[in-house]
Order: sequence, then C-alpha cells, then structure tokens
Amino acid sequence: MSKWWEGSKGGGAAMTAYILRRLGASVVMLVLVSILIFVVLRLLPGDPTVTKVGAAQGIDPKALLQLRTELGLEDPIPVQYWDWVTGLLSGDLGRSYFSQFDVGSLIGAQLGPTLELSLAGVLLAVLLAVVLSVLPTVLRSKWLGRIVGGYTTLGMAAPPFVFGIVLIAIFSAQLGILPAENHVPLTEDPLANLRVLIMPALTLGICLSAPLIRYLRASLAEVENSQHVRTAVGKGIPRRAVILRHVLPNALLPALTSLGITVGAVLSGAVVVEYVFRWPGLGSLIVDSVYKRDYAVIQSTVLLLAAVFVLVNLVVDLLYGVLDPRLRVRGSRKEAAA
Amino acid sequence: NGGGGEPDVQATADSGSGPVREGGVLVFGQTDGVTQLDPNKISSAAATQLQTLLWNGLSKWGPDNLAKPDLAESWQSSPDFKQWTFRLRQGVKYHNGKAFTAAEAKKNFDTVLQPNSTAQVKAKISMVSAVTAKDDTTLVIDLKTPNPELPIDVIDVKMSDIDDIANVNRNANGTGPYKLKSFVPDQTVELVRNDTYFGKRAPLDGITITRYADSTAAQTALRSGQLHVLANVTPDVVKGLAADGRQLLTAAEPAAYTVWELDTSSPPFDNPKARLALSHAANRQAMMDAGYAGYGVPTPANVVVNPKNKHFDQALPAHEFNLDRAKQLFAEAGVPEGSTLTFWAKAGSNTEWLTIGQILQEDLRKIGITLDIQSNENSTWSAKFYPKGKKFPGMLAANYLSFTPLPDSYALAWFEGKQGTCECNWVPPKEYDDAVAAIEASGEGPQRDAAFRTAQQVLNRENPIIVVGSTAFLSVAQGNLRGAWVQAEGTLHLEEAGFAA
Amino acid sequence: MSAEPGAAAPPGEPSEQAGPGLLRRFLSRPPAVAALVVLGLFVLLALVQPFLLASPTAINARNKFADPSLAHPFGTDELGRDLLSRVAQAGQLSLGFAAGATLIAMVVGVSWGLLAAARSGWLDEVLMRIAEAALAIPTILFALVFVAAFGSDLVAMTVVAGLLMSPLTARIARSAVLAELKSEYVHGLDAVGVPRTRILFGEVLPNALPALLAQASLNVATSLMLEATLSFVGLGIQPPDASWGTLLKAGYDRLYESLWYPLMPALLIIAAIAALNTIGDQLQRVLHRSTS
Amino acid sequence: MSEEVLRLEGLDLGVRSGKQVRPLVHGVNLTLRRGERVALVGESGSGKTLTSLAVMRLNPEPTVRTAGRVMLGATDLATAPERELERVRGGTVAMIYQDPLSCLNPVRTVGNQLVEALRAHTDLDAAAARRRAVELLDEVGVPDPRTRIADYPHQFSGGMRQRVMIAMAISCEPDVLIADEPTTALDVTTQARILALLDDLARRRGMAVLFITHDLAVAAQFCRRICVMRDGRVVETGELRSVLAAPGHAYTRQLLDAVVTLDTEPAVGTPAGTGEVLVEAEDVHRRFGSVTAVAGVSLRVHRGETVGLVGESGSGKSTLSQLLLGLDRPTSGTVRHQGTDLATLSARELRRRRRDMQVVLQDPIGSLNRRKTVEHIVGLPLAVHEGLSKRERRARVAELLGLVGLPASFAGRYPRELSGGQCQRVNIARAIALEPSFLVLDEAVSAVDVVIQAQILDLLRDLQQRLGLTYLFVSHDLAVVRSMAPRLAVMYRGEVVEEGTREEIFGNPRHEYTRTLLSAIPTLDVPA
Ligand SMILES: Nc1ncnc2c1ncn2[C@@H]1O[C@H](COP(=O)(O)OP(=O)(O)OP(=O)(O)O)[C@@H](O)[C@H]1O
Ligand SMILES: Nc1ncnc2c1ncn2[C@@H]1O[C@H](COP(=O)(O)OP(=O)(O)OP(=O)(O)O)[C@@H](O)[C@H]1O
Ligand SMILES: [Mg+2]
Ligand SMILES: [Mg+2]
Repeated sequence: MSKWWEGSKGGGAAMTAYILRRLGASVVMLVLVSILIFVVLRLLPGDPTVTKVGAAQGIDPKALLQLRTELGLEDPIPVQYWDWVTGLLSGDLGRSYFSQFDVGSLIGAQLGPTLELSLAGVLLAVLLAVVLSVLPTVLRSKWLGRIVGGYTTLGMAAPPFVFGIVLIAIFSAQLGILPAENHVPLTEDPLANLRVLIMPALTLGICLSAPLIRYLRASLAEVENSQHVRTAVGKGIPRRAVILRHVLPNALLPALTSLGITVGAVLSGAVVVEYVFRWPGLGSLIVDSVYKRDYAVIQSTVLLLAAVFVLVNLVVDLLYGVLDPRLRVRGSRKEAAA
Repeated sequence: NGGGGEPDVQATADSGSGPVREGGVLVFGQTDGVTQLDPNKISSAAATQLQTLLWNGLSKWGPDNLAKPDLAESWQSSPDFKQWTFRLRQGVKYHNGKAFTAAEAKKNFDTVLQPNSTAQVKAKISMVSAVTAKDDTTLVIDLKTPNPELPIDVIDVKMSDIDDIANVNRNANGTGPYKLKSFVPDQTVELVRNDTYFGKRAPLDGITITRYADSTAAQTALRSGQLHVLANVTPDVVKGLAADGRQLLTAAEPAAYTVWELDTSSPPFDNPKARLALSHAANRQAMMDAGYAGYGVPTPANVVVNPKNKHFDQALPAHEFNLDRAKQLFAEAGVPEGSTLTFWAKAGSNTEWLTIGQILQEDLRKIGITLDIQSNENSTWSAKFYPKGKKFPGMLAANYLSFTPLPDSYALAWFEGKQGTCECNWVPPKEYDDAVAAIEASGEGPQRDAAFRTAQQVLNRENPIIVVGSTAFLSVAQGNLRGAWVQAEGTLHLEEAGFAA
Repeated sequence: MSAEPGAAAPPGEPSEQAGPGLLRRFLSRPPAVAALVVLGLFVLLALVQPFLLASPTAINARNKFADPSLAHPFGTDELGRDLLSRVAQAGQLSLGFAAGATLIAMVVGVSWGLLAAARSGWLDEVLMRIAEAALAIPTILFALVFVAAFGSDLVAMTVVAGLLMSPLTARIARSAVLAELKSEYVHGLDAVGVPRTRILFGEVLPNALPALLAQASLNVATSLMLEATLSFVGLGIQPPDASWGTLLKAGYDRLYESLWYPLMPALLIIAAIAALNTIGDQLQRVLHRSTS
Repeated sequence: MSEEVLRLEGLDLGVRSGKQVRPLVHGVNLTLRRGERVALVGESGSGKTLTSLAVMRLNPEPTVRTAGRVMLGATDLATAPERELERVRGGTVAMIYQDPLSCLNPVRTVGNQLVEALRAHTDLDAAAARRRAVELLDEVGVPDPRTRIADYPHQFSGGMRQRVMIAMAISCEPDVLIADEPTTALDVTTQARILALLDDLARRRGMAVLFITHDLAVAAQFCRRICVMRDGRVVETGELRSVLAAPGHAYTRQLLDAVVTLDTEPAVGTPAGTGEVLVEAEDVHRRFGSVTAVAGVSLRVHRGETVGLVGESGSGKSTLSQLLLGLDRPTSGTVRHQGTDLATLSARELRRRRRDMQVVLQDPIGSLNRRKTVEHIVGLPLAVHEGLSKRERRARVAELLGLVGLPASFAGRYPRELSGGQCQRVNIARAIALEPSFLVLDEAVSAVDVVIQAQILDLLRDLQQRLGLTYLFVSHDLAVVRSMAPRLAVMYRGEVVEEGTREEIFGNPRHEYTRTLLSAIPTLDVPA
C-alpha cells in the first residue's frame, strides 16, 4: 500500500542509494542533453561553413564541400555525434570552426569571468533577497514593505540591459567612479577586478533578486503564521531572532529550489549583461557561436553548463534533504510507507 | 529637432592632419567581433579593419582609389596586360622574424588560388594563370585574360607566413606596422607597434580592436572617452554622437550601396515591369533621410554607381517615387492589390535595412500590397542564399554591396552573370555581356567609357536589383584622432593614425 | 454548547467562504482596485487607439525623435511615427502575448509538475530530468530554434514563450504540490479513501494556488522579458507591428537621441507588471486570509 | 494570602471580520497568586485557549482584544511594549500550547529549541544549557534523552512532543505557567510524573499555574481553585473543593455529572473476542531507522467489538493503528482485513475498502485541510464513496455536526476558526459519516469537555448497537477506555504486553506495567 506520491523504499542506506540514483539519473540526463543540443543545433537553419565564407559574396560549392569535409560536417549525424562524444570522453572538446582555437582553451579563457560574474550576481541576489524580504518583516514597516514591493516590480519588469545602461550612465559616464568595462582578471589585480565587477554583478543581482524576493515574501508570510513560530515568540525570543532563526530557515527551504533553477536563468541574464558590460564570459561565447553556427563551440560549452546546472541542482536537492530534516531521515512515517 | 534633409554634422574622409604625438593606445570599437585572423579567409567587415594593420599586400590603397606600392616597390605589365612583374622590397621580415621573399608571395597567391580556397579576393584575381618567383625580389604573374587593373586587384592578397598558417590566430604572421599581442575571438584583438616595420613607424604604442555587441553601451563608452573610434555607427545616432568635438568619418564618395535583390527567374520579378514597379515604389529620398540620416545618396537611376561619380551616366532616366505608376505597373505584371511580398532582412545588425523596409511597407500598403518583413539572424539570412540557383518568388532581400568606385570593379562585382554576388539569377542580354568584356579588357579611355554607359543603360532598363541609395559606413572618432582616413568602400585606415600632439 | 448553537457564530454573520464572496473581498482592497484600474486603462488605450490623432504606421521621416507635443503626446520614433499610438497598439499585442504565453505555461507546466508530483518514482524522475534538461540549455538557443522553425509570427511566438516557461513552472508546481502532499491532512484524506485524482485536483491543487499564482505573475513578467530579449537580437515581433518589448529595445538603441522613446514603453511595461503582480498578490492575500 | 502575580480584568476578545469584531470572550476576570494553581475548565470552544493566549498577546490574527487588562504585577501586558513582553514571555510567564504536534519548529532539533529557550532567559553558556536541556528531557520522562535530544520533532510521538513542550515551558522556572491541556497526549503514568514535576516547581519556586483541562480528576488532584467557562464567559469561580462539592452553576453540575470514572458502570456491548475476525495483525514490526515502534504485535479485532488500546506514550499505539488501517506498511508481518492481506491489494482496492475502515487521527488540527470548509471536509467521504450531491451532503453534514455537538452554522467555517475540541469533533463527524464497519479512534475525545465527550461516547455506542460497528479505541484516559471497551490490549515499548477483558485487565492485571498504569489513574476524590 505504497503512498502513491512517495519515492521508493527508505531505510538506513537510503541516503547513499538516493545520491547514487540521482547521480546515475544526472549522467543519463547529460546524455539526453547532449543529444538534445546536437539535434537542436542541426535543426537550426543556417550552416557554419556558409556563415564562415559569407554568402554575400557568392559561394563556390566545391570550396564549401571541401570545408564541410574538413570540419567533418559531411559525415552522417550519428557519426558526428559519436566523434564528438568520444572526443569529449578523451578530453578533446573539439575545435572552433572559426578561430580554430580548441574549445577547451576558449572555455578556459571565459569560464573564469563567467564564474566571477555569476557567483557575484547570485550572491548579491541572495543577499538582496534575504535582506529585502526580511527587513520589512523585522521592522514591521509597511512603508519599507511597499518600497521593496516597488523594487521587486521594477526588477521583474525592466530588462537587464536597461539597468546596465542606467548604472553605466550614472557611475561611469556621469560620476566616473566605476569603470564600465575592461575586465581585469582576478589573479592580476583583485581590487581592480572587484571594481569592474561591481556594476555587472549589481545588474545581474537586481534582476535575479526580484523573483527570489517574491518567493521569499510569500513563504515568509506563510511561515510567520505557523504554530511553531508562535512557540518561539512565546519563549521570549526577540522578534529579530525569531525571524532569523525560525521563520527564515523554514521559508528559505522552498526558495532554495527556485534558486537552483535560477542557475539556468543566470546564464540567460548574463548574456545581456555580458554584452552591455563587454564581459568576456561564456554567455556571449555561446550566443556568438549560435549566431555563427559554430557547433563545435556551442555543443561543448552548453554541455558543460548543463553539467554545472545539473550539479548545482543535485547539490540543492541534497542540501534540501540536509536542511529539511523531514526529508533527511528517510523513514519518517509518511516517507517510509512506500 | 527632427532631422532628414541635409545632414546635421559634416562628415570628412580623413581625420585632421597636424602634429601627432608618439605613444598611446587607441581603442577601436565595432559592433561585430573578429572571429579569426587568417587574412585570406576574412569574410566579415569586422576583420577588414585589421587588414592594413597586421599585413601588407604587394600594393595598397591610396586615398585617390589607386594602388600604391607596398611590399612591391614597383610593377609593370606587358602591353597586352597579360603579364605583370612586381619588384619586391628587400629585407622585409614577418613578425616571427622570417624573411619575406618572392617565394613567400607566391605561396600566398597559390593558397588563394587553390581550387577549394574560399578567399574572397579569389574572384578578383581568377584570371591569374601562374605566379612565379624569378628571384627573391621579383614576382611574375601571368594572366589568362588581360587585366589592366591587376595592381588594384591584388591589394587584398595579404602576405602571411603560409608555412605557419596553423598558428595564424596566435601570431597573425604578418609584416604590417602592428603585430598581434592577444586575440580573443569575438571579443578583442590587441595589437602593438611593430618596431621593425619596413615602412613609416606607427605613432601609437598599440591598437585595441574591441567589440561592443550592445550599441548603446558603445555609444556610452565613446561619450565617456573610453573608446576612441566607433566604427559603423547606426546613422540614426550619428547626430548626437558626432557632437562635442568628436569627428564623423565617412568615405568622400561612398561606393557602397543598399540594395534589394530580387529573384528575376520566378514570378513576379521575372517580369521586368514588376521590378520597375518596385523601383518606382521606393521613396529613396525618404529612405536616405530616415535610414541614413541624410548621409546616403538616393540612386533613382537604379544603378550601382554613385550619381556623383564621373562615370555616372547623367542621361539615365530616373525612376521617380510614384505610387500610382508603381501600382499600375504592378497590376500589369500580375501583382494586384491584396498581394503579399516578402522582405528578407537581417536581425541584430544593419538596422537601417529594417527602417527603409518599413517605409516601403507603409507605401506598398497604400497601394494595397502587403510587405511581410522577416528579420533573421545572420546565419539564417546567409543560408537562405545557398546553394545558388534557388528560387525566391516574391522576395526582396536587403543587402549591402561595396565596391571600389572604378568601372571594372563595378563590373566585376556585379554584372558578369556567371560568377558574382548576385542572388538574382539574372541572365543578362548579350549587349550587357559584351559591354562588360570590353570594360575588363580595356584600360582607361573612350572605349571603356562607352561600354560602361551601355552597361548602366541596360541596368536602368532591366532593373535586376533595386538600388536604394549609395551609402557608406559612418564612424565617429574623438576629436584628437589624427592621420586616419576612410577608403571609398568604407575601410578605416589606422596604420598611420595617432593622437594629436 | 449545543444548547446555544448561535453563540459562536451569530446567524447574521456570514462566514468567509470562497466563491462570489472572494470577488467581493478582492474588490474591497484598494490596491487590487488600483491595479484593475491600471489594466482597464491599458484596455481603454488599446480600444481608443484606432481613433487617436495619428496612425501608428504613418511615417514622417522629417520628424524623427520629436519630443512630446500636443500632436504627439509621447513624441515620435525613428520614422517620425507617433509613439503614443505605437505604444497603444503595442500594448494590445504585448498584453495578449503575455496572457497567452502565461496561460500556456501554466496549463502545460502545472500538468507537468502535477503529474510528476503525483506519480512518484520513475515517471517523476523522468519528467523532472526533462524539465531540468530543458532548463539547463540556454533559453536563447531554444528561442532561436523555435523562431526559425515557426517564424516570428505572434501566435507562434506566444506558443514558444509559453512552452519555454513551462519547465520552470513545472518544477515550481511540483514542489508546491509535494509540500502539500506531505501535510498531515493528506494523510487524513488518504485515510478517508479519497481517490488520488480527487485529492490532487480537489484538495491539493487549490492549496498550492498561492504559489502557482505567484508563479503566474512571474510568468507574465518573464514572457514580456523574453519577447524583449528576442527583440534584443532582432527576432521579436516584426514590423509594422510592435510590442512594448520591441519598442523598448528600439528606444534603448536610440537612448541618446530621445529619452522619451525608451521611457514610455518601459513605464508601461513596469505599470503592467506592477498591476499584474498586485492582482496576484491581492488574490493570494484574499485566499490566504480566508483559509490559511 | 500570598501576593497576586497575574490578574485578568474584564478581558474581552473577539474576531475581526472586515470592519466588525465578532465577540468571542466576554469580561473574563481571573486572578493568580504566587504558588497558586487554578484550573480552567469548561466547554470545548468556550474560549479557554484564546484567553490564555491573550495573556502574552499571542492570540492569532484575526482575533483581537477589545477591552480589559492583563496585569502582571504592575504592568499591563495588554499594552506593554514589545520589548517588555519579550522579557516576560518564557521568562516570567511561560506557556504550554494545546496542540503540541505542530508547535515545534520542524527544521531544528528538539535540543536546539530547548537550549534556545534556556539561553533567552538565563545566562547559561551553550554547554551548560545543553546539559540542562538533557536534564529537563529526563525530568519530563523522555527516554534516552542524551541521544534523543538531537532528534527532530517529527521523530517523536505525540506525547513525547508534548513533553518537550512542557520541558521548554518550565526550563526557565517561570513565575506563571499557563498550561493548556498539557497532559492530553500522555498516559497516566507519565501524566502523574509531569504533575509531580509541576507540583514540585510550584512549591519550590512559588510558580503559579493556570491549568486548562477537561479532566476534572486531574484538576481536582492538582489545583486549589477552579474557574469554569462557558460560551466565552466565566460562569463560576471558587475554591475547587467547594465548587465540586456544591456547584453553583448549572453547567458546572452538568460537567460533574458527565465525568466518567473507573466506577462508572460500563456500557454493555457485544461480548468480547467472539465472532468473525475483522482485522488481524500477525507478528507485525515497524521500524523507523533504529527505533522500533512496533515490535512483533499480533492482534485480532472481531466484528462488532470494541478493543481498547492503552499504553505508555510512545509505545507504538498510533503506529499500530496506522498499520491496521493499511495507512502504513509493516516492516515485517502481515495485516489482514476480512481475511485479505492488505499488502496484496492494489491502491484502488485498498481505497475501496476505506469505505469500511475509517480513522480519527491523533492530530485533530493538522489532519484537516486548512483551506476547506467544515462542510466540505465532513462531506467529502460522502461524495467520494456514496456519490451524494452537494445538496444531499449539506443536509447530512448538518446532521453529523449535530451528532458531535457542533451547531450547523459551523459548516461554513475553516479549521483555524475552530478550537481544538471543535476540530476533533469535525474529525469524528468525518469518520462516522460513512458508518464504517471498522473505526480507529486515536485519542478521539481527548480534547473535548466531558459533557461533549459523554455525548460522543453515547453516539459511538449507539452506532455500534445499531449497525454493529467495530472500534479500536486508543486513549490515555483509562476510565473512558474501560467504559467503552470490553476487551483491552496494553502496549509497552512496541509490544502488546497484555491482552484481556476489561475485568481481567482492571481486576487482575498480570503485567507489571499494567499495574503501574492502573495505580497512576487520578480520581476525582477531592483531596482533603
Ligand atoms: N481565528 C478564529 N476565527 C474565528 N473564530 C475563532 C478563531 N479562533 C477561535 N475561534 C472561536 O473561538 C472560540 C473559542 O476558542 P478556544 O480555542 O479558545 O476554545 P477552547 O475553550 O480552548 O476550546 P477547546 O477546549 O476545544 O480547546 C471557539 O468557538 C472558536 O470557534
Ligand atoms: N516518523 C517517525 N520517524 C521516527 N520515529 C518515529 C516516527 N513515528 C513514530 N516514531 C517513533 O515510534 C515510537 C512510537 O510512536 P507512536 O506515535 O506510535 O506512539 P504512540 O503510542 O502513539 O504515542 P503517543 O501516545 O504519545 O501518541 C516513538 O518512539 C516515536 O518516536
Ligand atoms: Mg483550547
Ligand atoms: Mg499516538
């Protein structure tokens, strides 16, 4: 009489089994993603060789055929896929059709800045979200609540490029206190790196924080009315501590899922931010490669990002299990009834 | 307020002369990225900027649209223009230290001429039958058919170390005044001065060519002074941008054209009347005003010759903007009210195509014809036209063509019928083919002029494409830029540029 | 107690209940009314658009980027067209697009998430991995493929945007539903022997409504943004039609020529999203008050 | 007389709906002196919980105080600043809540929550607070406190959670303790232990206790004064002894009359242990990780009988009930219903059987869908299994509510607008709606006053007589079990240690634990 909505059997080694199963599922999923990307790319109209040669000038079909053969595009699709995957497994990510640089080094060069930007953006978003959603509750300020509401609306309504340019116009063009571009590697000059990071990270952070705040405020309101919060208040814990220690952790849990999913959105948002701030990141690498149909670059880069996404979500799921004890101990009454 | 009519800011073809200070790094911005550095595989306008900085050809452009000595100190031809001998400079070295010799030049020519080469310049020198290195400094080029303009046509054969071409994206392998410091595809190309350059020492310490995918961000950078030159600015924003002491640079006599290509082999545009109708439906003046902020020259004669060019046939009848006429002609050609035509445009770049497309759309609407505008990103746009010979019924494809404003160049690029850039499937009358042959074979003189006039008349009558106007790239530079100049087809020459002292 | 049953709930006092009372209580909230008024104004704007002074497509190349005036209250665009009528026309399109896309996303996404939550085990696993796979691939890639496949016509784009938002909606729906399924009351319903579909649709789904409403209003914002992003690369709504997104992008590109151009669509987008969010919030609150 | 610590003066409470406030509690006056213990008894739903919550301004939205003062010494808690209240809450005045099942934070360990309370009002360091927390758990009788302190609330049984709440409330040795039915989920032995603990604190520290309960015997044992509420009003206050001896108000008399004691003549039911076996457990085990909740229980329930299930809190009664109903699956062993092994049934078949197997779950509030009206909740089984139309259901729901002593007007209410006892009655109404042949009642009448309790017990007996229903009656109130069940099973640490007829168990208990249990039963003998 399994509880029909529950997973399979729990037990002592359930956690390890669960992790293993999730890992297995993730691998399967990555294979799916790789096939999906591969197919999706080949469904796109347009052809890397035509783009490379530039159709505006007329194309010699023989030359094009030669080029296609060189790039392996004349092979049957399954063969191409096989070549790519075997290459991947042996650590060869392929070679850009255009610059001839190998994809590994292209990614290597742009992964750092992307990580910087996304991490900073996500951190900032989380910080903004937590502070802005908690503050009105802690201070019981209706006004602050309204301001945060306005901020959320603005954050959801205005596309990132608008924020980007407004920031640049104020801090860079008008006040001249922050550089709008020219990414400096962290290893070279951390301080300068931080200075250029501020505005793009802020732009990304604002855009990402808005939906997070919405989730958080909704679940905060829900948790605030719960019995156990009343217990905490009844213990004489100061309001601030009640919110931080009792309301927030419970409210953060559902928001965590949405944060995991946000990782995907980070990239979409990051592309535009990267464009506006000329940030040498993977987002623009992907979009540029899509425009050129540089399959070699896109497929490996997207797969890499998909792997990151899968990993992050795996971690989020596991974290969820750790943070929510009701899930951690498989075998609670409702879980075990499998 | 408003705009249109006369341009608001006067444009120049060269940034002021005057004392230049040594040093400084010039930041050059453009909306498209450089994807690779093999000079003989350059296909996008974004990379042509580098051609004069990293590499040299046997000859190079002068501001007068003539070939000037570059790696070749001099050249001469046989009287029948079928054999050319180039005398090369001595002691020139590639950036990697290897000596440049006639044998090296031959390697480059051979690479371009290989059957499966995709070099764009290949079309220009397709009449070459053999390239021979007589000795280290003598290069002989034999032709199948006469070419009086070979020194011009070889300009774009840029010399690079073919033996090390695999590493071209790491070292560029050129001989030019600047050498490569770093290259991130689609992002930046950093150049530093080549201290062992054979020619005039470059004033700048370096040039950074960088990409602004977001045009507003680019404008901001230019306004804040972070950027020194912004190439290919959207005409709309030129007025505001070229203020505050900044200068607007563009070709003196633009030899680039905004055109709509038509499929002349399928209905309705297989009917010359339909093509003429379209030409009459195009409000060229409004299009130049709105789309090009007045910097374009309308071409009502519908030929790819700038009306200001001395070779332009002033007697050609103009296809004036006349919707009634257009409506009538369309009706006669089987395009009644209620028909739909397609406008194939590019997304993301060349936004002015869309602007002029909308003007046409609105005008056609007035005569009951729907123009369905379809924007496509670059690859889809290109793929549409490959392979050649496809049918495009009822479609107008916006495109941009640039030539050297010389008769044979016009002819070569367009009207040969067999090979060229036209997606129009046009089969020219014999009269036209003869004229083209005459232009190619003869040097300057009355014979060539007459043939050129004939060719223009055929185009004006047959309208294989619609030429909306003669337009040019607009670039905006900071006021202190010196020594840069714009070539007729749009390339900005920075090899001698520097900052005002 | 049974002696005086009326004491705890006087007869004249209607107890709070869903249904028509919900609407009444919704309408008694000033922010909700304000939001409805704003949306009403948009509808009005769309309705009067054909009767405005200027046609949204009438070109006057000599009057580009005009500042607001009596003839052109919002100024003009790069072709000298009247921005007010363009914005009004774009509003119909944008709101229709957002509504359609959100509807599709909610229908597809909620069924998807519900199915996953209800049928635990391998189906859940498969459905969620598919959603994750879809989320792991940059939206822009899908958007390009879809636009290439279906063209950028309005209906196709609405469907595409709806489909693109559905994996996320599915995940949210799944976790909201799962959270409910874990509550003690479901245990109670199970003990009563209520069929699973009935538990899901009759009991759990209505309880997950606040979370889903929040997601719906997010979807509205996302779809407007998606359309704006597509037009960022030039693939949005094609001329002569325009959406707020395409206008915003067109205006943004000419920011330094005319501040009004991007400002107006931006303000309207913000107002619309604010109004829709407010409606979502207020609806949530009304539901919440009566039932939490 | 010793000094007054807490005084409620004319407290009026109401519930806000729109702009109006509907009154719930009227003019409550109540005084607590140092070391004094006052019992607050009365009708279920009369406002006891609300009043007690209002003392520290913990009454939930949208209930509000409309008049009156809450004087703690010289401060009026009703208007005191939040900061002042924080000091008072948990420190000077502490509270044990009525529904302990959902009162603990699910994501923090029990120990963590205890330590937090300790550190809020004492200056113990973390380690000391932890040691004290273990001591407290031990004092309230949580077995193996040293390891269980690291457990999360959901790993505790209902009674254990209640004890954690008690430990938390007394951790800072408050001057005033408000205990809202603190022992409902506890077996009598544990209850005795808790009462002794509170008694000790009250004596030693002079702690005043406001003791809300339905169990008059407990009240009589523990309290000096009594205060009877009905319909939001205090109808009688006074010395407990004199009130019990000579109740002044008719309602008090009614209450006293309804009390079930061990002397109450049990109703005659069908003879125990005869007839067809309806539900049968055979050597069932249920393990949760390392905890074995049910360890090899075999039990038969025959058609038409009532089996009482008693035992220590945490001994596995709820778990066993779930197993018998097929709501949980045994780790090993089989459960048969009418001869069919439940494990072999498909979900659909099992669901069909639910028509005949119903349960009143131990958590009366949590097991109701918070977003549905009482009418919907009670009517649902009718809609599902009988396919009744909305109109038919409405009439039947009204009838059912009447049977459990709720006015028909409650049909439109949501669970959170109900008191604990009212929720419980909604659960009962839902469970009997189908007149199932097998009904499990897990602490089904623990939260209602004795008058209602008697009414419900009568109802159950009547149903049994008319329709031949079978009950598994789980309760800590041995007197009530005795009056209901001719046959009993006693559980201890997961096992059924003794099984027998009423007479055997109460007259001649064989197992040591049973004897302990029986000796701990409080009686309504007024202490001299
Ligand atoms: N949020 C609310 N909205 C409306 N009515 C409420 C609300 N909370 C409680 N009530 C009503 O107030 C009355 C008093 O409730 P309270 O919980 O104080 O009862 P109680 O005396 O503690 O009962 P029990 O013994 O059953 O726990 C009940 O009739 C209940 O229905
Ligand atoms: N979901 C669970 N996870 C872990 N342990 C559990 C779970 N449910 C119950 N237990 C443990 O099983 C034992 C029996 O619990 P159960 O709820 O059956 O007790 P009970 O007899 O009903 O007690 P009470 O009278 O207090 O309600 C307890 O020790 C409890 O801690
Ligand atoms: Mg109560
Ligand atoms: Mg229990």
